[in-house]
Parts: sequence; structure tokens; C-alpha cells
Amino acid sequence: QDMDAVTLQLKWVTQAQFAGYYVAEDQGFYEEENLDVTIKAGGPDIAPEQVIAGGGADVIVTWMAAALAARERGVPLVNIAQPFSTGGLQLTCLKETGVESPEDFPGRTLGVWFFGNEYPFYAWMAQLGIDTDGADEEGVTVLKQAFNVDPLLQGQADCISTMTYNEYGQILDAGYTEEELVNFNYLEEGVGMLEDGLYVMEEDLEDEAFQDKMARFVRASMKGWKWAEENPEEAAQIVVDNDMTGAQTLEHQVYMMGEVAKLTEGSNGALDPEAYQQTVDTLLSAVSEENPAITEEPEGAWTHDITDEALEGGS
Amino acid sequence: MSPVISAKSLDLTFQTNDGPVHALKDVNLDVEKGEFVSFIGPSGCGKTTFLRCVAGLETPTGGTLTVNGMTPDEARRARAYGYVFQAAGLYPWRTIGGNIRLPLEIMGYSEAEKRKRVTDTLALVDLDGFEKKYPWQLSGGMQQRASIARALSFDAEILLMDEPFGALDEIVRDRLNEELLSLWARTEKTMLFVTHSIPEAVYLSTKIVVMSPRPGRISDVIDSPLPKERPLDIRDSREFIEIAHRVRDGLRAGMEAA
Amino acid sequence: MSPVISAKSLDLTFQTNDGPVHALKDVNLDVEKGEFVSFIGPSGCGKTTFLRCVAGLETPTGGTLTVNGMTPDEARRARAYGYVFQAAGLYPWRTIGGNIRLPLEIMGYSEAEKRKRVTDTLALVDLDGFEKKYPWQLSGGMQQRASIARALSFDAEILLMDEPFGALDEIVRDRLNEELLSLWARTEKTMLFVTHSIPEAVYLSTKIVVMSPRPGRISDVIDSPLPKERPLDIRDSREFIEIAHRVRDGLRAGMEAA
Amino acid sequence: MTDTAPLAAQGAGIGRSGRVALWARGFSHALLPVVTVVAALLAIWYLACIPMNASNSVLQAARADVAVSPESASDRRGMSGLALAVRNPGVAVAGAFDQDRARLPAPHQVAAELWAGTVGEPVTSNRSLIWHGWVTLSATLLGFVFGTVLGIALAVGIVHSRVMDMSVMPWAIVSQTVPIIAIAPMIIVVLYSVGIQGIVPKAIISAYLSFFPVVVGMVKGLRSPNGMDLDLMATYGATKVQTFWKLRLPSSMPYLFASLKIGIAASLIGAIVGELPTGASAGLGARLLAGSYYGQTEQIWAALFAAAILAALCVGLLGVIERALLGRMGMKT
Amino acid sequence: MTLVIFAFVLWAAAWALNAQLANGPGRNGAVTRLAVPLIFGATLLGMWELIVRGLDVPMVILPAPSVIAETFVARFGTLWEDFLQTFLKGALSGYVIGCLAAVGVAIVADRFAFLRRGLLPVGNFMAALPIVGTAPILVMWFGFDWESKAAVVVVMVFFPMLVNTVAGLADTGAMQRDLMRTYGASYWQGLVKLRLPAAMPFIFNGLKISTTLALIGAIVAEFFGSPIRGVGFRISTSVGQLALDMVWAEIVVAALAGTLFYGAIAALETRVTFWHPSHRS
Ligand SMILES: Nc1ncnc2c1ncn2[C@@H]1O[C@H](COP(=O)(O)OP(=O)(O)OP(=O)(O)O)[C@@H](O)[C@H]1O
Ligand SMILES: Nc1ncnc2c1ncn2[C@@H]1O[C@H](COP(=O)(O)OP(=O)(O)OP(=O)(O)O)[C@@H](O)[C@H]1O
Ligand SMILES: Cc1ncc(C[n+]2csc(CCO)c2C)c(N)n1
Ligand SMILES: [Mg+2]
Ligand SMILES: [Mg+2]
Repeated sequence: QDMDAVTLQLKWVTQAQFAGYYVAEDQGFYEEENLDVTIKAGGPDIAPEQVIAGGGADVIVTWMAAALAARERGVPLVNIAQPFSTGGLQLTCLKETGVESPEDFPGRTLGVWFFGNEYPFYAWMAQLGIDTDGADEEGVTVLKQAFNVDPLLQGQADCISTMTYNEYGQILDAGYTEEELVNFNYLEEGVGMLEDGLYVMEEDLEDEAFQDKMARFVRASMKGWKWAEENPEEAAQIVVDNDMTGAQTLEHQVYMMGEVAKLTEGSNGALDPEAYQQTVDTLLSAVSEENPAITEEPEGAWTHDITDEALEGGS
Repeated sequence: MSPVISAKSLDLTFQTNDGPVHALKDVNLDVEKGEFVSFIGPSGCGKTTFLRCVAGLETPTGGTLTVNGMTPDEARRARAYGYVFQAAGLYPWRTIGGNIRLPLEIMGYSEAEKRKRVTDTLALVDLDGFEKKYPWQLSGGMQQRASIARALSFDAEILLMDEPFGALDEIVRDRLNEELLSLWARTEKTMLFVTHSIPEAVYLSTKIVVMSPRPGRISDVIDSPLPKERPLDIRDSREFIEIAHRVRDGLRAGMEAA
Repeated sequence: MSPVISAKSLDLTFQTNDGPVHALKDVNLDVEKGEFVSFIGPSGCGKTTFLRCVAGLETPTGGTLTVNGMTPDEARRARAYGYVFQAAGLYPWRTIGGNIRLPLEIMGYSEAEKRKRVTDTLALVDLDGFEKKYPWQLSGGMQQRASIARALSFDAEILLMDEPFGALDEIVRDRLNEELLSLWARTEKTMLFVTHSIPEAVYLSTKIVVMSPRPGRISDVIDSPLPKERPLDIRDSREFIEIAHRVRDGLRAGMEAA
Repeated sequence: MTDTAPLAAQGAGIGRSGRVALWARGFSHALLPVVTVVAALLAIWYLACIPMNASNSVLQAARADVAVSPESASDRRGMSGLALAVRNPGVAVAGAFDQDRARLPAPHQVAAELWAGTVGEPVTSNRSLIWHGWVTLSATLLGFVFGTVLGIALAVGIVHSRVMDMSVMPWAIVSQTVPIIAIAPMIIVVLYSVGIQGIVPKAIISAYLSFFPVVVGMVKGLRSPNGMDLDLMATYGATKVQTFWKLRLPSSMPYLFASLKIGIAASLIGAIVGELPTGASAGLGARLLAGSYYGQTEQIWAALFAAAILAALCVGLLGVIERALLGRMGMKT
Repeated sequence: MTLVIFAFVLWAAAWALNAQLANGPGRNGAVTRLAVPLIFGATLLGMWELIVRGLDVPMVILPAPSVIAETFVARFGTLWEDFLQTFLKGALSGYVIGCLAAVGVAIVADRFAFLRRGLLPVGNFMAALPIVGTAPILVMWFGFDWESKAAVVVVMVFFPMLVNTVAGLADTGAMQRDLMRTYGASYWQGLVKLRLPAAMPFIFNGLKISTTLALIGAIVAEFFGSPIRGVGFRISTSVGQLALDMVWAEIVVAALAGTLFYGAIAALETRVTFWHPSHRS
């Protein structure tokens, strides 16, 4: 019989950050649910929110801050599942530069990812009361960091953004040891935000068939995630096999899978409303010109309907 | 017999950025069938302009001009004439044969007819065997003959030639002059021929039109008493030198009047 | 008095991709101070090449050549001559005045001297008032006069002219010929003049060098018996026509021999 | 033949045939200077590796407990590579040419990476540069065809219609000042949403960059026949269409090829730019980007050189076609 | 749907009007020359507006020109700051350095035939390369601020400029060169009085090509790391924020800057190479 087609748009290039989906595809979990899933890799300038608004995808992986911002701009995204229960974003500094705590930031150059990743950073700086328009006694110089660790290695920044599961590993690979580095984890600083959730368009959800399709999709995806957590080596291999650039190394993907597993661990896919509220509060605490994520409390930005149905059907 | 070409008080003024240029003023001329008419005069006196009017490439601003009893434009569409430019102007991407075939293609001749005419006209200008060559593989004189062949191929009654030998050296020029005369004698076409060279004009023509500039007009029309048969050394004859003298005087008078 | 220019069994062979070209073969010629020497011959006979050798722009492969007793290269550095090319070759980004000033700048004349010489030479070639114009704003004849002025401005003893009037029409050419003669009479420079035109050569020269091609060599040297004072209509005189005949015969003989 | 070349003549060297002599002359004339310049560039490259990689060489030496100066890492921070190399010459030279994440990989490292990516991998592998090159090339060629067709069509319109000439030409110039990289992601997303994906969006970006030189060149070319050539057509009473096919088009060929060569280079840039920000998962642009993400400088350089070779091949091929075609058309180039 | 139909009616009407103007009595007047392209551009904008509204294209896919214009006015301060960063600091400085360096090298290459014969093929080769690809490397070398942008621009404009200048310096007639020799002119005299002036049309050709390259280079480089201002920075972050109106406003800035830059060089060209046949009135 005909399978239901689903197109998933990822936030980033093929890597173990998205292992659950690739595993589900590879291990036939989607097929079991009668789904024909197309996974579209993303890239530094692909905004999944834009793709889904244009009809290029049924469901996307993105960060909650970006999704809420898009919602305010007229792309009514709804979180239907949250495989990542915690986040891996952090700011990593070299000890040799003398940064030990946030009090040392003024006068420094900090590397920040934009493209939807800047919201937690601005929220944090607002909380600390640090200006972001230039390095002096009160302020820091913000550098739009490309998605690599060069600024730190080349001495162009004192601290850079890293993900526990990716760039941090690259810094270690480059020869620095954990002792030589200082990490500020956004969650621990109280400005964490939910990462890598699954989002769909609100109007699509009104369709029963679509709801059902998504429930099956989430169920299969979560199965993929759990499989990946248990079989990190195989999962990494599946990711590498799906990487068309040929640039990923198995070694790095195994590392990444190990770290990602720590973030998905304990999630059954259902969004934790408290974590959602923390994300919203953090965003609202730092509304400004350069940080126009959201200006008011969103309504209906998430639902448990899909995960409820998924968990039911699965058990 | 009515004249092949008849110009009555022809006038042409170009509108340019620096104001109007009066290129032709009150030009009256009748050319009978089979005549060889040369136009001579200093640079800018309107020789080319007159030829272009006859060819329908330029539209006079006054007077009347008929070619074979039609307007020049009708005559152009009726392919009443062949035109030979100062430089050979062969298309470099076509062989000599291809260049001669060009007008035939445009006029829609049949394939067999095209082939025949190309062979014939090449023979006429003494270029047999060069059909497959490209223009740059030929000397300047041969190129010029090819361009004449191109104008002859579709057998128009009238041949308009604008300084066809201007770029050639004296010795080659002499030979081409001789050949042109014999061609004319054989085909009995009506020739309009522009030149800068007095000996050339005198040697070739049955009628020499001397023009003078600013505004361009005809200052003298000389009917040549020379016989139709003209060996090259006719140029040292008394009569020849006399006509040449008259032409030169006409030219000088025109210059001073201007 | 030793000759200004003296060539003894001069030889020049160009190495080209199609093999060597023997451009000059066994050329012997002496030119005395104040002479007006014309070179005539069919295309490719080596006229330009000879002039370039004299100018030190080409190096002979055999024989000896002296200019003012020096090698041509030394003479070039000593700015012993002015050179006029076939086309005017004025630099289009300079005004007429600027073009004439060019050699003076290079030779390091003072500002006042430059100004004076530009004015003087412009007057000499009858171009006063055109100093500020750009070359393309002038007619071909005026440009050619400006290029002569440029060669005259620094007052070299020798003037080398390679078909300076080749591109002009007969009437303008006549006038420039007259002017050139009077200039020569006034300044007593030594002139080497290349031309394609028999009347021009005969009209201007005290000595006519007829050359023939493949390989380029001198086939005849004719000393002109014409007086120094030459009105234009000297060209209809018996003597003139005789010399012209001799030149033409020389040319034809050279052609057939080749 | 009366002139026999004397034995002493140039190129008549003993024991060499004329052909060899000619080749030798061609070599010393054309090839030798190029080889020299390239060799000089390589030498400069190798030299530059020393200061460029000095900070990493020194860091690694320090880790291996070799004495370096200055000793503390924070003192070294902010020092230029040249200064470090001068103070630690031995260490800097020793470490300059074989680093894993070199700031400037040495030529042989890049060559090895190129070799591994081309010969060392089956062409179907996603690690094969040939495969990635093909992905980029196919978009390049498709875009080039789009761009060329569009460019020629516009040029024909511009030459024949005054309105088009006056209205389209200025905007064609403006169009090239739009930073294509900025719209590249949007083009891709917009096409995505109407169901077009894969090679076509990249090709459209390529076409956007390559149509312009073709328009400019073809307008020039189609207008290159002089008044006399056009008048000749008029004397035959030729129609516009006949004039186009028999005169304008043939005489525009040299211009066309000149602009095609620029166009294909632009097209390649377009394909690579199209692969850069949009997460294309294959192609030389994607390789470049992936190399940048994971600090694999050798990979970046290898992708760059692969692109360079691709460009050279494309332009060279056009040159061959040009010579063959124009030669057959009797136009010497 | 009516709006879409109306868009095509607008197109037809404007084209008819332009045809009138372009072939009418004032066809060569300055007004017509300006009006025709402007009407054409305005028509395109009008159609864009009507189609976007008619088909209800989402803002995050393609904003209407009127929305872009509003944003342009409202955020002018930011746009200006970005313009200064990208254009003045990045593109212009790199352009000047790159062009000067290329002309310098070309002069040296012109002096030594051996160098020229070696450098010209290499330069031609390099000029055809996708040099934008060096952007990530140069950002790594020169840091994230404008210096790296300038470096990318230098590399991008260098080779087209070099090739053009070398060709230009060689583009003197044999007669023009011989004239210099008959004056016994020194190398430098020949350079200053003959070859440089003669090369000007070529040099300007290179300068014009380089204007667009410079802008593209500077913007592309910003995608690989930048301070938090600049056209490229704003475009990429605004896409992330789905502020497509801002993206387009930046594109307008870039197009305006590019057009003015090109226009300025073209105007300078007309003044400097007034003598060239293509510029004589
Ligand atoms: N298309 C044109 N536009 C404006 N003026 C023109 C045009 N064609 C010719 N003229 C002018 O008309 C006059 C006559 O030109 P024409 O070409 O007929 O002279 P000509 O006698 O053929 O001269 P030449 O011997 O130099 O060929 C000249 O002053 C010329 O500048
Ligand atoms: N630089 C060169 N290299 C090779 N061959 C040359 C060179 N210059 C001239 N020649 C050849 O030398 C011969 C003499 O040429 P030259 O230019 O001196 O003739 P000319 O008498 O001035 O002819 P024209 O009347 O056409 O100007 C010709 O066969 C020409 O092809
Ligand atoms: C939805 C989503 N948003 C941002 C990131 C950020 N991020 C995480 S890793 C990485 C660089 C490449 O590994 C970047 C930019 C993400 N992963 N997923
Ligand atoms: Mg004429
Ligand atoms: Mg000559």
C-alpha cells in the first residue's frame, strides 16, 4: 500500500546531532510506521522556518528560540516533540587569556553564532548587564563566529561558542586539554533554551490524517533516538554513511554521538512545559533592538497531542 | 531610349550634431545604358553619397532620382544593381566561392544555378581555382576582383563601384583597370565608378563627372573622345593628357570656388 | 664633404616562421647634405626597411651604414633625424600642441623653449590656431601636417619620411607636396622620402632611387635635372614626363626581373 | 628556393631536426617563463608556511617539552608568526610542513590530498573529488547553458529593438551589482517551495552570473559588422532575418567565444557560491565549507585547486572549440 | 488573481509607452534616455508588488517592494552603518590596494618580457578561478574584521586588473613605439608618455569589472565571520530571524552602492579616456 510521505528539514548538515532520524530511516522504523521520510540536510544559511513556510517541508528540526521568533513573524510553528531534554550550547574560553568567570568578560572579544543562536547569548549578557557594542570597561566585542573554532585557535577571540558534542571536541582535537579551557554552559548560567525540537505548521495540525502521520513519525524518530543512544558506534556509522560531503570522520561522529546521547537521555519526546516556560521567560527578559526574538508571551506554541498519541500507540 | 539613371536637382542634407551638412546640391545627371561614368572630386564632395543615393542606401532630401524608371528603393529591392565598395569587404568566414554565393543565397537562387554562377563569375574575373580559398589567403588585388565577382554574380544591369582600387598599389591597379575595361566591353553593363585618380578616371570612362565640395555639386561633365579599345599606353597620348588636364583644371576650379 | 648617409653593400634578412625573408640585398647609396632623395618601388621591395635601418630601428645583417659618420643607433640617440610615418600616428590623448611638444619633453627642452618651438613649427606647417585641438578633430591632411611638424620641432638635420601622404587624396597631396618643397628649400634639411607615386617622386626629388623586390635591391638611381624652384605645372613639362617615363620603365623592369 | 639557410643560422643546431628546434624555441619562449613563475610561487609558498604555521609548531613543541621562547602561552598569544619563527627557527622550520590543521598547508600536503581525493578514491565515493567536481560541474554546465541562451536571446533583442536596448541594458548592469550570495539561499528556498530542488537552483545562480558577460559580448559582436558589411546586405535587399544569419551571427563568433570563456568561469563561481551557504551536501563548494567547519585546511585547499583545475579545463575546452570552429569558419584567432 | 492580471496589463502598458518614447521624436534626448530605463524598472517593481499581493506570497518568502521601502526608511541608520563597514572599510580599501598592486606588478612585468610571458598565462588562469573560495582561508588568516574582507577583495580584483593592465601596456601600435625610439626616449619616458596613457582604456575596463567583484568579495567574506555589522552580516542574521524585508533592504543597499561605484568609475573613465574612439561624441 502507499506510504505516507514526510519531508524533514534539518537545521544543520548531516551529523550525529540528528542521528535519531537517520537511524530511524536506516533501521526501517519509519517504514514500519508506513512512512516514506525524506531527510533534507540544512546548512548555515538555510532557515528551516523559511523552508516550512514555503511548503518545502512537513516538519522541521530547530531551536525553540528561532521557532518562537518565527511564530511572532507570522509563521505559526508548533512544537510537537522535544527529543533533546537539555541543551549543549556553551561558551568556551582559553584559560591563558585570563577569563575565569563572567566578571572577566568586559573588554573581551566573544565569538557568537547568529542565525537564531544569538538569542540566548543576548539574554545572558542582558542578565549580566554587559554591553555588546564594543570592548571597554563595561562591554564586549561580539564577533559573528563562523561555524568553526578558528577564532579561538588563531587567537582572534577570547571565548567562542561551542556545542558540547561538536566544536568542543574539535578544540580538544586541536591539542588543548580540558584543563586549559573554561566552559560556561548556558543552562547552568540560567539562560538555557530548548534545542533541537520538532515543529510543524499550526494549520497542518488541524488535519487528522496529518496528526496521525506526525504521531507515527515522532514514535519512529524516538525509537531511532533510543536505538542511537544504545548503539553509538553503529549510529555514528549510519550518520557517516548518510553524509554526502564525505567530510565527516567516524571518530568525530562517535564522539558526537556520545555527547548527544547525554542530551537526549531521559526524553520520551514529550516537551517539558517548565523548560518551555524557562525558554520563554529568558527570551522575554532581554527584548532589545538587536535581539528581537519575541516581544510577548506566545500562545499555542506547543502541544502534547502528538506525543501523547505516539506514546500511546507505542506502548 | 530613356536614361538608366536620371537625377534631377538632387539635394541631400545630413543632420549631424554639429548642424546640417549639405552633401549634395542641385545635382543633375543622366546616364545612358552601357555608359562608363566616372566620378572624381576631392574628399567630401559627395561622390559616395551620390552613389549611395542611386543604390537606395541614402534618401535624398530634395529632387528626383530614378533608376530604370523606378525609385532607387524599388530598384534595390528589384536587385537592379551590384555594388562594389572601396575595400573588398569580403566576409572572412566565407570562402571566395561562399562570398560570391552570398547574394545568390539571399536572392533564393536554386542550388544548381548558384553553383553555375559562382563558377562562371570566378572565371570572368580570372579567379578559377580559388573558390575554396579564404579571403586572407589572397592578395589585395585578388580580393578586390573577388568582390567584383560578387557584385557581378547575380547579373545586375548596373554596376556601382566606390573607389574599388583605392587601396591597391599602382601596378596592380593598372592591371585591374585593364581587366575592368575588358569586362565592361564584354558585358555592356552600365558602370558608375568613383575614383580619386585622374589617370584612372580618364583611362576608364566614356563620361567623367567632376565634383566639388561644400556643398557637393557637379562642376563639370566631360565626354571622353577616347575609343572603346584602350591599351595601357594610351595614357601617354596627346588626347589623354588633354582630357586629364581638363579634369585637373575642373578640380582646381572647384576647389578655389569652395 | 663626406656624405650624410652612406650605405655599403647593406644586407638585411628577416627570420620569420615561414623561413628567412631577404628584405635588402647589396644596397649601396650615398646621400649628400641637403639632398632630397625619393625611394620608389612596388610593395615589399624594402623601402620602409631601408629607412628603418637608417633610423636605427632595424639592424642590418650585413654591410655597413653610417649616418653623420656615426652608426645609426648612435645617430638615433643623438637625435640626428626626425621620422614621419605613413599614417600620422599622433597620440590621440594629446592635443596637436601636446603632440608636437612630445619630442621636446623627451629631449628635455626648457619650458619657454618648448612653447616657442611649438608655436613656430605650427606656423611652419600652417596650423596656427589648432594647438588646442585633438587629432581626431582634424582632417587627415591636417593630421599629416601636424605629424610633420612633430618631426620638425626639434630641428634635426635629417628628415626621414615613409609615405607621409599615402592616405591623402590627390589634391590635398599636391598642396602638401608644394609646401614640403618650400620647407625643404628654406631649411636645407636632408630628406629621405618613400612614395608609391611616380609623379610625387619626380616632382619632389633631386635624386630618385628605384627599388625592386625579392630580394629588395636598388635597380636604378636617377639624378633629377629639374631646377630647385618647381611650380606645380612643371609636371606637364617635357623633362618631367621623361623622368617619369624612366622611373616607370625602371619599375617595370624590376618587376619582371623578380 | 634560392635562399638556403646558412648552417650558422638561428635554429639550425647540429643534431636537431627543425621541428625539435622549433619546439625548443617555443619552450624557451612560452613554457620556460611560466614554469619559472610557477616555481617561484611554489618557493614563496613553502617559505610562507614557516611563519604562518609557527604558532602551532611552537605550541606543539612546547607540549612535547621542547624549550621554546617565550615560554608561557599567554606571552606567545598576540605575537606574530614571523616573530615566533625568528625566535624559534629550528622548531618553526621543523613543524612547518606536516601539520594536521595547518594554517597554511604545504604544497605537497595539498598535492597529497588532491591525489588521495582523485586517484585514491573510487569516483563514486563521496570522498572523491572527481565525484564532487562532477556535481559542481553539472550545475555549472546547466547554468552555463541557461545563461548563454538567455544572454544570446537578450542580446538579439537588444540589437534589434531600441526599447529593449534602452530599458534592459542598464538593469542588466544593475543586476550584477546585487550580491548573489545574498539571494542564493533565498533562490534555493523559494524554488524549494515550488518543488524545484537539486541541481536546478544552483544552475539558476550560475546562469545569473554567466548571462551578463554573454549579453555584453554578444551585443558587441552582433553590432560588430561595419557599415559597409551591412550596406552590402542592403544592396541585396536582404531581410533582417537573412542579415542576422548571414552577417551578424557569423561576425559575432569571436566575441561570443571571448564572453563564453568569462561566462563559464562566472558560472563555476555561481555553482560554488550556490553550494556554500545553502547546505548543498555535495560539490566542491560543500567540500570547501565542510573543510572550514572541521578545520581541515588541506581539504579547503584541495577543493580550491580542484575548482581551479575545473575552471582551467572548461576554459581550455572552450578555447579548443573556438579554434576549431573559428578555424573552420576561416577566422584566425 | 485580478492583481496578477493587472500586473501583466501594467507590463503591456509600460512597454507600449516605452516603445513610443524610444522610437518617438525625442529618441535621443537625455530625458528619454533616463525615462525609458526608469519606467522599465518601475514596471518591474509594480509587477512584483502586484504579484506578491495577488498570490499572497508569505512575507518570509518574498516581501513586497512597499514593505522593503518602509524598512529601508525605518532602519536607515543600521543600513548606513552596514554600508560603511562593508563598502568603505572592506570593499573600497581592498579595491584600492588590489588595483594599485596589480598595476604595479603589471608595470614590472611589462619591463621584463620574461616575467610578462610567465606571469600573463598564470594571471589569466587565476583570473578565471573561483577566488571567492579563498574567503574562509583569508578570514582565518586576517581575522574577522574588515581586514580579511579587504584581503578577499585584493585577491579577487588583483588578477583581472593585472591581466587588463598588462594587455593595455602592450596595446601600443608598432608605429607609436617606434616614434618613441626615434626620439631616443628612455624606458620611463616611454612608459609615462606612451604606454600608460595607451593602457588607460584597458585599465578602466579592469577597474569597472573589479567594482562588482569587490562588492561580492566583501559580502561573501562576511559570511565566514564578521563583527556584528556589515551588509553580509545583516543579510545572514536577518535570514535567520526571518526578517526578509531587512534582507532585501540590504540587497538594495548593495545594489545602490554597486551601481554608484560602477557609475563613478565609468564617469571617471569618460573623463580620462575621452580620446578613445568609443568615447568621442
Ligand atoms: N552618414 C552621414 N552623416 C553625416 N554626414 C555625412 C554622412 N555621410 C557623409 N557625410 C558628409 O557628407 C559629405 C560628403 O561625403 P561623401 O562620403 O559622399 O564624400 P566623398 O566624395 O565620397 O569623399 P571621399 O573621397 O573621402 O570618400 C562629407 O562632408 C561627409 O562628411
Ligand atoms: N619585421 C619583419 N619581419 C619579417 N619580415 C618583414 C618585417 N618587416 C618587413 N618584412 C618583409 O620585408 C620585405 C620588405 O618590406 P618593407 O616593409 O620594407 O617593404 P616596402 O617597400 O616598405 O613595402 P610597402 O610599399 O608595402 O610599404 C617584405 O617582404 C616584408 O614582408
Ligand atoms: C537547531 C539548531 N540550531 C543551532 C544549532 C547550533 N549548532 C550546533 S552544532 C553547530 C555547528 C556545527 O556543528 C551549530 C551551529 C544546531 N545544531 N541546531
Ligand atoms: Mg567616398
Ligand atoms: Mg613601407
